[in-house]
Amino acid sequence: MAFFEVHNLSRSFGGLKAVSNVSFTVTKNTVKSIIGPNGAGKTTLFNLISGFLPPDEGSVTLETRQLEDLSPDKIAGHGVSRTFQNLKLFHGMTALENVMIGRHTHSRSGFLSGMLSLPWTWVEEKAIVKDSLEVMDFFGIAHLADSEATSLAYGQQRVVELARAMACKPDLLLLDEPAAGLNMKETAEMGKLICKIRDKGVTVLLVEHDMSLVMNISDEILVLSYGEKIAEDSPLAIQQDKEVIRVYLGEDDA
Amino acid sequence: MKRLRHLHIVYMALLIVGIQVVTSATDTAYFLTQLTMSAYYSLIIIGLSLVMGYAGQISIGHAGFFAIGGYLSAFLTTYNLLPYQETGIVAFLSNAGLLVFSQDIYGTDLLTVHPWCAFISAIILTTSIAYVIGRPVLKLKGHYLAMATLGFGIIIFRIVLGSSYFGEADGLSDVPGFPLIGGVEISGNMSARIVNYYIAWGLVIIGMVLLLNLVKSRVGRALRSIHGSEDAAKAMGVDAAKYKLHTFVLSAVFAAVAGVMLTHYNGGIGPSEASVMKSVRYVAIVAIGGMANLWGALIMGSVLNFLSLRGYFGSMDDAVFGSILIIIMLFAPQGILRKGILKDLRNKLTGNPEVKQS
Amino acid sequence: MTLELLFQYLVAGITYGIIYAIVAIGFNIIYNTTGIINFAQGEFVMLGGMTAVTLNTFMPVPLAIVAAVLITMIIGALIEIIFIRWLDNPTVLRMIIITIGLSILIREVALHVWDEKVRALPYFSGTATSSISIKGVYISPQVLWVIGICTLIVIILNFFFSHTLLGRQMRACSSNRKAARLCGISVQNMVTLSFVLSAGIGALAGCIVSPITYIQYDSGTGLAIKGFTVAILGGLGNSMAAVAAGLILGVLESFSIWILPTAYKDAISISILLLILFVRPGGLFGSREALSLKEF
Amino acid sequence: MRIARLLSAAALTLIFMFSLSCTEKKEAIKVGAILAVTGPASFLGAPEAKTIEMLAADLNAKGGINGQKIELIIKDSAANPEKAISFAKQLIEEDKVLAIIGPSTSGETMKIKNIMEEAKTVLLSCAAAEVIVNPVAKYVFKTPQKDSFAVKKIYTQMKKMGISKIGVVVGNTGFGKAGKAQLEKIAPEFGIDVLISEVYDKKATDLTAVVTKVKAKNVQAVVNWSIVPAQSIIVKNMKQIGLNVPLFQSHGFGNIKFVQAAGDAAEGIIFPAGRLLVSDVIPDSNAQKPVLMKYKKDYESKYNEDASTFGGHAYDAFMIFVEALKKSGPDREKLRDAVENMKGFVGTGGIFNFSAEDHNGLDIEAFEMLTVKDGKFALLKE
Repeated sequence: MAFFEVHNLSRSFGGLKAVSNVSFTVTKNTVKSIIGPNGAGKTTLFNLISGFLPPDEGSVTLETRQLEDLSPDKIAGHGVSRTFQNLKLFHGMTALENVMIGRHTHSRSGFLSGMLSLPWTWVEEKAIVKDSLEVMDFFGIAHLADSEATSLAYGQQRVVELARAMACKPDLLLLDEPAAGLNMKETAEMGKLICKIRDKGVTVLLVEHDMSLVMNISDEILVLSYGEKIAEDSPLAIQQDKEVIRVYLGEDDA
Repeated sequence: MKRLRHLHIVYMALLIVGIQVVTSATDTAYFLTQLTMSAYYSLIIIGLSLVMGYAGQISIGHAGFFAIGGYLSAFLTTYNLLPYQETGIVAFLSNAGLLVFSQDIYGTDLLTVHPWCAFISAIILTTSIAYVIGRPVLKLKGHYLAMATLGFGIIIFRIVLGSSYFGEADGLSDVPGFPLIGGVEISGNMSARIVNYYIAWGLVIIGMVLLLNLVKSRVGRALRSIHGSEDAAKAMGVDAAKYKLHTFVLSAVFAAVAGVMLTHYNGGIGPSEASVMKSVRYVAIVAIGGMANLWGALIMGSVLNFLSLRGYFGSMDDAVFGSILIIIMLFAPQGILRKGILKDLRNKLTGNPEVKQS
Repeated sequence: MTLELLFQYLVAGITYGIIYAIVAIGFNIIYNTTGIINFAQGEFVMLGGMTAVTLNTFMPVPLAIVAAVLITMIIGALIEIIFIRWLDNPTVLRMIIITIGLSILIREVALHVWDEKVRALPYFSGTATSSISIKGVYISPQVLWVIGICTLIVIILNFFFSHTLLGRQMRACSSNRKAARLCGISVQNMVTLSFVLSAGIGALAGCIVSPITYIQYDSGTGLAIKGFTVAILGGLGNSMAAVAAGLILGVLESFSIWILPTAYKDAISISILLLILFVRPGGLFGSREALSLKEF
Repeated sequence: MRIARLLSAAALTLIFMFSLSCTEKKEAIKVGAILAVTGPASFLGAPEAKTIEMLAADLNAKGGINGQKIELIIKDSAANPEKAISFAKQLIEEDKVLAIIGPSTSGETMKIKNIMEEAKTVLLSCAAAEVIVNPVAKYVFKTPQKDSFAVKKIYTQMKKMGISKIGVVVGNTGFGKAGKAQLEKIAPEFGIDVLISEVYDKKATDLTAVVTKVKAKNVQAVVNWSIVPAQSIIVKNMKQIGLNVPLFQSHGFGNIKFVQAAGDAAEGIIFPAGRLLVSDVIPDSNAQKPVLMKYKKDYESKYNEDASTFGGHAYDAFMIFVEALKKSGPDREKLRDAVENMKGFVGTGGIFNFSAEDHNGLDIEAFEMLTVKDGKFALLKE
């Protein structure tokens, strides 16, 4: 059985089929990219996987766990973490606090213990800070810990969001256009970071427009067009695929 | 952080003691009466501050929870069960020691529920209602949420105003004192004023410590993250619906405790405590103190309620609250008790563009 | 229960309902151009009624009503210009609190300008007791006035929004503010206009219902809550749905009295609202999809 | 640190306020009043406050009592019990008032009853409910006539008219609540059946549905126990739906403007009332006539609005206080005794004869049965 499997996933809005009958698998410890023209249904697919939209039909399986009927927070609890296309950092919180939220699923202090400030929560809190700083260090942003997250430079915010998602210690990481808005140098950095993440043993599912990034780091590529899967292969093979060139590269000369 | 947090509590305790000493020394201890009452109102307000500031939810129905607590406790401790003394359930309760015999000032014999028992019932009822109401209500957003909470408040108001058990327009009177350990009780007797002042503010300190701890804890962080970006919080595994609900229930319990205690202190409760205007007033005070600012809410809650109860606003009471509400929301939507307020105002006056505000 | 009684309740319900609907339409006009729920809407109704009664002491009723409506419209415009116009992208919470504050303030000002006494305009035709009897069902002529004028308002508004340039411009603001601005529509003026319009409608409602219901400095709050209930019930922003929802609520309230003590009338209508909100968060006639598209 | 600074600022403000309130004047006799001048019961509190302000000013202009001026401290409770409690304590302890007039509503009065007893200070309530003086609390008095007398007057009249099946409708105020209780309690004594009793919102704007419900019960008469505007709306709605049975109103009825506004609808309404409303038609021989005429004239010329029964309650409370004070001097205990032993005091509500058992002091003769005739109040002809 595959590490992560999407089977026959469909979702329509009104009459429009945003995602129709998409199936694919991801092998553990690889980077898989999803590409396709604007409006192909990539973000919808991400929202279906991460539980922000309920699918009309189909299934999503991570190892043995069925995810398709769960709410986003439950899915996160099962080891699927994600970032957002247009940054969603928590305003009014420092970068460190943002990353600390990533440790949420791995800690358990609740209302009562929090209000009473029970001693074991202090230990837990210390551990959360330590773990978060470690993750930030891993991404080279430990020095930004006490800055307010939303006032950082755009590129830095992207990395903070990445760190936050990684603090969850996910099995599967969904990255929604992590290079959007980054310059070439920052994009290259981002590519390195993603490889570093994969090397840590995390499986990555990536939606991205930047072809150089996609071709560089992907182990496999899935191509969507009008909600349907039209190809799924290695980067080299995809570059040669006639159908892909026709619907994607040929029409979208960005 | 931690030491600082507790240092503030120590300052507050010193201030509380200081006021008592000064007033007693200058023979103005009567000020403590209104300070005690405003302490209980502050308890609701810090609870509401948690809901509005940290969970980002508006509630224009919090007076309803105060009224549920106050009215249920008042009803149970004044409703005379003597005629039903022989019936099964009353006899059972009586044997279980949950009822008390007493006499009112005219010498009539009364058999009523013990205040502690009434208190616990009130808290249980409030918690259940807050859960049942909160679950669907908190799914709503914006104006719909405002309307739903407002509607809840009106329903409670109508029930206490319409039901003869709750005294209709007259409310309930002759509520006995609330016995604590060692013969001390919460009551409006002038002789017990200083003790009651300390009880009330003691409760506020406890409430404040609990909430400050909560805000700094994992839960507080999760709440702020929901406020910051609900989607991202969910993606990080924060069960936003649950956290909102629990916060709502927690603040309802704060309101109910305040309701029960103030009712015992005042010796009665009337429908005005459940009115929409009261709920609006609580929202106003939280807004003035600064939404996510427990200290601001506490200070504004005690000062404004104190002034109002003293009658300093005369017939302009509501008008004062209305004006403050508008002025604060227009010029300082983050509240006035916070860092950088002066700078912001200066910027406003000199026409500098506003620095990013949420 | 006889058929006559049934119809008598129905007439009472329609009277309530149409009054609620007209207040709800006031809410919707402002909501559509701004996304704001103006909690002070009920105060426009009160101001209209109170001003007309005062003016009526030295001018005939029709003139007093016209003048009162105009005065209230000016007040509506002033409120928008002073309190709303210059706010830069305020949050919903902030707007709710500001308009609640306005509502309190207007009410208190009214208390000190006038006093706590109850006022009313004279009946437009006939006297307080005259009634038209149709097969044992009695209807006051003023009720016919109310129904007639309210229907007229709805028709005129419909025409205004769908067939006049100004109306279309206002609608454009509601569907897409940015696009409207790009087309050269002054969004800010449209917002002011929406306040003027809804103040005028509120004031007119205040004038025509005052002979039946009387008017007092704090009449606005109750009406606003009912109007708001109806607006939400119909789905915010949908005026025709508001009329339908108003009638439904009015009739339900009226029949609830038949079964339950009147003291709980408001509690019942609001419980109905809450239940409907829980099942259909977008209101009776609003769609879920539309709700999710609205930005909060 | 910021919070520490704020807290200390708050402390300074408080201390400043304490020192302000410490500088108080002496000499004048202080009397407090807790009235619902604004808020939902302002129809009671506003005329009450105006009345006692007028009386106190008059009294002081004439040199006060025994050479001492009266200092009147009016607190607006807006009908909030918690404020009434706060104000009562304030007035008693800080202002050290000799007595308190008010509150306007029964709910507030009941809340501060125990406080007055504890502080041994006289309360002259302007609220109607009988529970205020029954059972008797040592320091608590009230001036409005008892509801039970009003009810008995109405039922006596009904017996004369041969009415035995009635419907009762009341507003959801303390006044309406008390009236409903008495109407239901006393009905059996007179052999009257209350077929239906309904409570409606005091702010109700249209009562058609309520009267329709009553009509369905085939009653012979309707009793309405409420305040403005509902008491006028009900008149119109009854006629509008063709419920043509006699309408009895409470003693809270009696704003002539609404009678005029209601036009023919008001014709024939029967209601018990103190004599204030018909002061110009009662015979000159009546002992109350000069008092009523003077109060009415003074009030109407000063405030340019009709005098009401409610203002009359405050008039009685204030004048009873003055009368007792003349005898007792400024001493709370003696003042209480003076009020309790007062006999034959002529007020607007009737002739007060207080005793240790009766802290209201009025009897059923305080009421006249009135009716509306040609748009005016008139004594009901036997």
